[in-house]
Amino acid sequence: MHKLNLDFNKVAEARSAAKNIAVQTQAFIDAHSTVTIERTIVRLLGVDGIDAYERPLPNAVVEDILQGGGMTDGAAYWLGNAMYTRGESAQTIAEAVAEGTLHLTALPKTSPEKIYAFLEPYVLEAVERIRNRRIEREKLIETLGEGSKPYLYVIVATGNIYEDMLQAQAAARQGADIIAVIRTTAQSLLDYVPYGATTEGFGGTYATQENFKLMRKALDEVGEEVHRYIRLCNYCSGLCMPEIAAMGALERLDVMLNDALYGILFRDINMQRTLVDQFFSRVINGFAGIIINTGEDNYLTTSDAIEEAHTVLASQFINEQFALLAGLPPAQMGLGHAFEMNPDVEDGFLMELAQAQMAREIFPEAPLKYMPPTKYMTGDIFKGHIQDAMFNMASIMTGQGIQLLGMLTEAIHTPLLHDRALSIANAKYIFNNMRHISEEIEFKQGGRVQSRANLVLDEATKLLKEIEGMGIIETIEQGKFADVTRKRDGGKGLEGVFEKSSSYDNPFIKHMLQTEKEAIS
Amino acid sequence: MHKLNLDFNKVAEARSAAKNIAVQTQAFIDAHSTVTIERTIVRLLGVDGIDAYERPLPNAVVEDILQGGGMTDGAAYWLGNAMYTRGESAQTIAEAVAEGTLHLTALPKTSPEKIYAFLEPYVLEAVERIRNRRIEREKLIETLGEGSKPYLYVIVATGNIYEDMLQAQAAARQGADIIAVIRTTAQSLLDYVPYGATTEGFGGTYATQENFKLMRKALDEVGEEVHRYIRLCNYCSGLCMPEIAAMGALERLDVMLNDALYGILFRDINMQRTLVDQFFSRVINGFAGIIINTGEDNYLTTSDAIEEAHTVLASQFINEQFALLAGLPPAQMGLGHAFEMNPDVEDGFLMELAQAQMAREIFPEAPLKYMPPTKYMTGDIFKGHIQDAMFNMASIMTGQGIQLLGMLTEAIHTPLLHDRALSIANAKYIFNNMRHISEEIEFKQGGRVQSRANLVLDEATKLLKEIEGMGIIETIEQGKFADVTRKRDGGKGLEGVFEKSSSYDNPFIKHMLQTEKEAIS
Amino acid sequence: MKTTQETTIIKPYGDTLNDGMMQLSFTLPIPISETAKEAARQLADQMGLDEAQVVHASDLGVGYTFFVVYGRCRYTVDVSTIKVSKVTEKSMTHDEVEDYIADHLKRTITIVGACTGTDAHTVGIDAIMNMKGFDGHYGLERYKGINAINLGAQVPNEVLIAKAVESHADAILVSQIVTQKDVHIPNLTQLIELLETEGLRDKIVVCAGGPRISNELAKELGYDAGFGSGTFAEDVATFIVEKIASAEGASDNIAR
Amino acid sequence: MKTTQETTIIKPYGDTLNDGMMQLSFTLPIPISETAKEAARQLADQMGLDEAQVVHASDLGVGYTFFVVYGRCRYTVDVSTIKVSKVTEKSMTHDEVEDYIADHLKRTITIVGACTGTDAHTVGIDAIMNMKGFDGHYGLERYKGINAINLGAQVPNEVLIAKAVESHADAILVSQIVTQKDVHIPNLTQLIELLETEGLRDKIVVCAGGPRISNELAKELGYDAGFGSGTFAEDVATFIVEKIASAEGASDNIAR
Ligand code: B12
Ligand code: B12
Ligand SMILES: Cc1ncc(COP(=O)(O)O)c(C=O)c1O
Ligand SMILES: Cc1ncc(COP(=O)(O)O)c(C=O)c1O
Repeated sequence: MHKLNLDFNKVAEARSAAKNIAVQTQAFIDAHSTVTIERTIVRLLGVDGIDAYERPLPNAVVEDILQGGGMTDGAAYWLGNAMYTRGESAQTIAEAVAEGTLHLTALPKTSPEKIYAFLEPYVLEAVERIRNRRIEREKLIETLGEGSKPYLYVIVATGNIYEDMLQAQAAARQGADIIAVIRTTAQSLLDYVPYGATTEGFGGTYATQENFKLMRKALDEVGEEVHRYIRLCNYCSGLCMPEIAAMGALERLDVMLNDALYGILFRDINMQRTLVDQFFSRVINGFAGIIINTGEDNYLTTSDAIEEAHTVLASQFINEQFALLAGLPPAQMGLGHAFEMNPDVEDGFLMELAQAQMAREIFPEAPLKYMPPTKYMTGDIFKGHIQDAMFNMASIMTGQGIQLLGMLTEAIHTPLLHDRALSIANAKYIFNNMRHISEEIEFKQGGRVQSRANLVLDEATKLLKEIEGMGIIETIEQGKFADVTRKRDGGKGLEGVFEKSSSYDNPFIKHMLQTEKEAIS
Repeated sequence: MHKLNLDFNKVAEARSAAKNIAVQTQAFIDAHSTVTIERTIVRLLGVDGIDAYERPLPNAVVEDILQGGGMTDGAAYWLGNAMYTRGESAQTIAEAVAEGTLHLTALPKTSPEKIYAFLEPYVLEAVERIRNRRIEREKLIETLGEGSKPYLYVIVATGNIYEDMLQAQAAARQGADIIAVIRTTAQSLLDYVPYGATTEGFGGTYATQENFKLMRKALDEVGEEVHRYIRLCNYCSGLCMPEIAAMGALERLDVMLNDALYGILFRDINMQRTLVDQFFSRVINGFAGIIINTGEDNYLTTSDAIEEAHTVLASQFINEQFALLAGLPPAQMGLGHAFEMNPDVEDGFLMELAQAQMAREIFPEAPLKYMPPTKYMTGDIFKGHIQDAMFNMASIMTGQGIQLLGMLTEAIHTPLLHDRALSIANAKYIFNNMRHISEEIEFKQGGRVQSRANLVLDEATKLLKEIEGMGIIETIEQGKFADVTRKRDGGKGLEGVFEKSSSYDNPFIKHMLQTEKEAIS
Repeated sequence: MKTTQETTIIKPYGDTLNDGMMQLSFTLPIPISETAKEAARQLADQMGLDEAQVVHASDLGVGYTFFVVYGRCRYTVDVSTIKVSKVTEKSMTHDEVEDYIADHLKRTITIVGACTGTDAHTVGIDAIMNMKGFDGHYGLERYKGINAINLGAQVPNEVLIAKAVESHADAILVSQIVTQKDVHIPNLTQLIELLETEGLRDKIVVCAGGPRISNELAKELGYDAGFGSGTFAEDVATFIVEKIASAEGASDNIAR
Repeated sequence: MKTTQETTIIKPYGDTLNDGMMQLSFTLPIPISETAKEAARQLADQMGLDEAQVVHASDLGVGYTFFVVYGRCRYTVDVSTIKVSKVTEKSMTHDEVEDYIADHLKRTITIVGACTGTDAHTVGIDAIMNMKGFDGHYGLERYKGINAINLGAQVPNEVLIAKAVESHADAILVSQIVTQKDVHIPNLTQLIELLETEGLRDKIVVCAGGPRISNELAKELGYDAGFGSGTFAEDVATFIVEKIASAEGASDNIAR
């Protein structure tokens, strides 16, 4: 496994700097909550559905608390207080709130201790439901089996959940192991989660709980047929990270794109908001046995893969530490990186090998998510198909975990049915025909590959130490990642962040974080 | 360079067996000549053109000698005798013979010593012309430069020399280093070489001296423009091996497909005929600085690449020895092999790497000719393009010399203009993006790749020893190569073989063979 | 689950039913330019592609340009009206063919095959005729009741006919792989003409095969049937034995 | 050397002039079968391909079939009749644009740009507007005489217009990269409608760009020009300064 002659003292240094960075940030995170975290709590306590204006009931509940000035005490308290006071279910209360016939902060207040004790069975019920979905997954994998690594990961992106289901089943029959339903372009900026089955997205399909359910069913069906558990992936990035994590946990999703840095840099989401959101979303993902995918690959769509390779590695270290703090074990860390080397560079493939192998050696347990060429793809679909083949070769040569398949039509349109089939055939051919190549090849001592890896590690370590000094927020303000600059108070969603009161409690965290720690100890 | 941990004692054993095989056969070769060898001598002495029935004059001359019963003394003697007697040029005499107004064997005979002495200046003039073409090539390469290895080799095959020229110039501008003009399907069975510029071949274009000249000019032109010497390739296999070698030497061709075994197995040409022909053709090719390409790759179009890999290696050893006996140095031995592994085989690529690397290590100076996937190509052009990419990757990983580019439409039609462009782009991308990979990777001690190579070497050595025992002729009679059985007296062209008389001389051999030996010592 | 297809009238599918998506690639003999791209687009338009997009254009080095185009096809096909001429309804298995010969023909039949003209591709005809067969399907040589004679490659039509006559063949199999510039057409035609001249055409079953040979083409050229890629020995064997049986049903053994 | 093209009427080229060779690939929503292959062939035939050959068919797993087809196109294009609407005859260089502004406009012009609607692809608009530019061509920010304001991604049309008004912009640049299901069309249309409602349309040069934006499309939607893949800052700068100059030629600075 150790082929690069990496300096593992340097790796330890880098990791320790990243840990300090995460721990510093965690202090801020622990002191705050956000509207979507509160909506998540409301959801987990049993609220679902929309009102007459298509507003999700969790939004209605949280807006009511906001308007009543009670936000800092948290939604669990106010909703619990109402349930306790009125002896009604969370859902009934939420419906009344949405109709405007009930204002949560106007009800007589019972002490937080009593309320949280009262809520405990409801909390445990939700926790149990999620645990059961996790166990269900484990059993299915045991009986059905699963594809060999690297898993073949493809996207469906028709905008229509029913077309998506057709495409997804086709892909599974063709050999895909993971189906990701891409979200419609606008969704990550919505401060609510749409409801029901949907058919009108652009460049993707709305992430809704009903869509999750429909797709889960379609994949379970086809999984039975092809005798492989087919994993389902969606996105909990954007303004609703934890809510989507909860929905995914309840509908047995298996993989979630989940990265605050991505939202900050590529969606201009406020950094305070999304760092706080990320923590609870990772707690849920961790507990639900969901593999997260981080977004470092995206950096190379705007920055150069040779110049900025070290920022990818540095970000992976940081994401690892944030994940560990949220109780998410290494086996669920699909750290991202990407094959975005300019195809015209001499020996570019060797640099790519170095990067991929380095990630493999530094994060040995992580199911690394390897992203395909996108930036240098053109309308020349024939060349594009070869670029994707080179990407597949790099992956099998370095033992990656999750292979997000490239499409020959990347520069043209979201994948057509047969584009996906051609991609799967491309990967299957190469993975099978070179199956054990990573066991067979070694890299020359001090050669180009080894030197490149050590250089990138060096630069990443330097960068991490710099960040350790100034903190993640200033680092982003200075544009160190992806050539993108974002301000502490800029971007979308800051208005949804608030400080917790002294009696605030998120009753789910202790169960999920703790159990997870048990699970991995 | 030595990555396979090959048993070089075994290599030496195999090589010595092959040498014995070649030397045994050479005794037979030295005792015989053929009609095409005689026609070659006639050509080199200055005869060209066709008669009123489109019969080439060299054929007219040799037929006349045959009918006159003088064949065993050789055409040099009879033509020289006529020139000496009549004081006319070879061409004038040949024209008279063709018209039927002169019969060479009817002329008064002067002693062979006198005739050969008389011919010496004519012989030297021809030898000089060829030497000059060689020097010309060397100078052009020096001034223009050439592509880096592996050379990109593409075929043109329109059937029309003028379309071929367009396609060839396009290919050179796209990046090709070698242009092979494929011959029309029927030509290898013709016992004469057609004349003049031609426009009506099927699946290829006639090899004629005029076509050679036209294409040479087209490539020299485009070579100036792209600042790369563009090599020209044709075929001296079939019933006219040495004649085509001579024409190629005179028109500065650079590469010639040239392999008796190919003709025997795949064209059902009589083995005695073509083994004898091969010798003189290789003497000419060697002297002219022409790289030969042998046809072992073809074996795998009818036999299995896993089962029969050792027959390819064994045949390469034999071809090497035949070439050395004809004075052709290793640097001109484009020994053939092919990427014909079934793409559905797990780890097939590793076996292919083993084979390609093994050839590289055993024949370190040879510009190995690596043939693309053909047998497992299908109408799925997208998959085909990836198969070709894998082939290119195997080549750059093992340092091959000449890369015959695969076409995505291999299973459909001879290459279209853009098929070739896509192939060249495929190879250029991979060769550049992985340029130094063969310097970077090593193979695991005792791993799959090393074991496979040693196994194949082992089997090849065994086979060579068997052949050493029974001789090449019986080996072919038993169908040991390419699953094809051919009989000693079967196939086409046996009637053109004759035993030399005691005074027979081929006056070119001593000059060409000798000079070559000087050149390489 | 599946978006079902209620009608028999279909269009290409990209990611939505009837979106018509299609990919084209081709070269135009004009230098790369905006005009060239527009020419490519207009060509696609004439071919019935709506919203044709030239997504790639590259110079081929001789003033010609290669294009990749996507667009939405306007045309539809009504599947219910399609008739494909199948050679046989369903091929028998190896065993069934042998039983059929034993039961219906009650004699050994002789089949002579070759790859004719200048064509040297024997793998196809070998796959059909030799013992070993192809992809796990034995060749005709292995069939009880069949005497299979494979003459190999580059066989002149005259030689093939001579052999058929000499061996009293019931059927002739011709393989043609090289089809560039339609080189196979005159060669296939000549065989039929020779057979007709010698009055043999009606007495022998004659089949052609190869990757570019369709049943339609073969029939047009006067053959009894044509067999394309992926044919196995049993396919052609089924056709031959049934054909002989139906002919012999009328007069006993007219194939002599 | 080159087989010259005497006529302006052209056809696709495979390996011989006017052979018409073309490659197609597409999916039909029917299960793989001989009928499906014939349907694919008939479709190609309707599209004007002679001798259409279905060289590949594969099952996509949901009763649909993918095809690769080759054939010879019957249609021709007469190149001499093709008119491509070029945005400008020839783009000026960076220096020339700066000189042009100094000589003809004699003031600093303001250009506001954004990637609008839900589109978050900034790389294209950044390539045009930011200092750094693209492929060695500096962006508008670097131009003397141009005040370039890049609002970035996901900018609502209302915000873009407000900024244009606030900064007295001479020109607006809109980038649209996501075009799936034509999501860009309503968004591009709305911008023009808003500008018209506010009486600003005639006072500002408005350009659109993106890999699927053509000049034709942009004009159809009411823009002054559209710019596709491979555009550089100088291309759009040339258009803008010439447009402003010609407008200002009539009445002084109507762009205010
Ligand atoms: C192997 C091969 C060779 C070998 C042949 C060895 C041999 N002993 O057969 C060698 C290397 C010698 C060779 C040489 C040439 N080849 Co070649 N060759 C091929 C290749 C790679 C595979 C063909 C094959 O074996 N297929 C496998 C068999 C099992 O399939 P099949 O032939 O289709 O047969 C099946 C069916 O069609 C059917 N069938 C076939 N015949 C018959 C007959 C009957 C009666 C029936 C019922 C069924 C039947 O049943 C078979 C089993 O299912 C193809 C490319 C490709 N991948 O297809 C090129 C190809 C056929 N060759 C081609 C050419 C041009 C040549 C040359 C002419 C090139 C040259 N100028 O030097 C030479 C000369 C050959 C000649 N004179 O004919 C072209 C033909 C182009 C065209 N469409 O016209 C091809 C397509 C390659 C290309 N793209 O250029 N070739
Ligand atoms: C980089 C990239 C991203 C990055 C964007 C980062 C960033 N800050 O810009 C990230 C990873 C964030 C991203 C996300 C998504 N992307 Co994206 N992305 C790409 C990618 C790989 C390259 C685009 C690019 O940067 N091109 C380079 C620039 C320089 O070229 P350009 O944009 O064409 O610009 C040039 C010209 O067009 C012109 N130009 C452009 N605008 C303007 C404006 C004016 C006024 C002028 C004069 C000229 C001009 O000048 C520029 C320079 O020459 C393409 C695929 C590809 N290879 O093209 C997909 C692609 C554009 N993305 C796509 C999609 C669907 C998405 C998502 C919606 C997927 C999802 N559902 O999650 C998301 C969401 C984005 C959103 N809300 O808009 C699709 C769009 C499909 C379609 N045709 O509708 C593509 C084609 C990929 C695919 N095949 O699916 N993406
Ligand atoms: C981590 C992460 N989250 C989310 C997304 C998807 O973007 P959106 O926010 O538009 O759903 C991506 C990009 O593919 C990503 O890498
Ligand atoms: C050694 C050799 N000679 C000749 C040929 C060409 O065949 P033909 O004899 O038809 O010209 C080949 C096949 O490509 C070959 O490998």
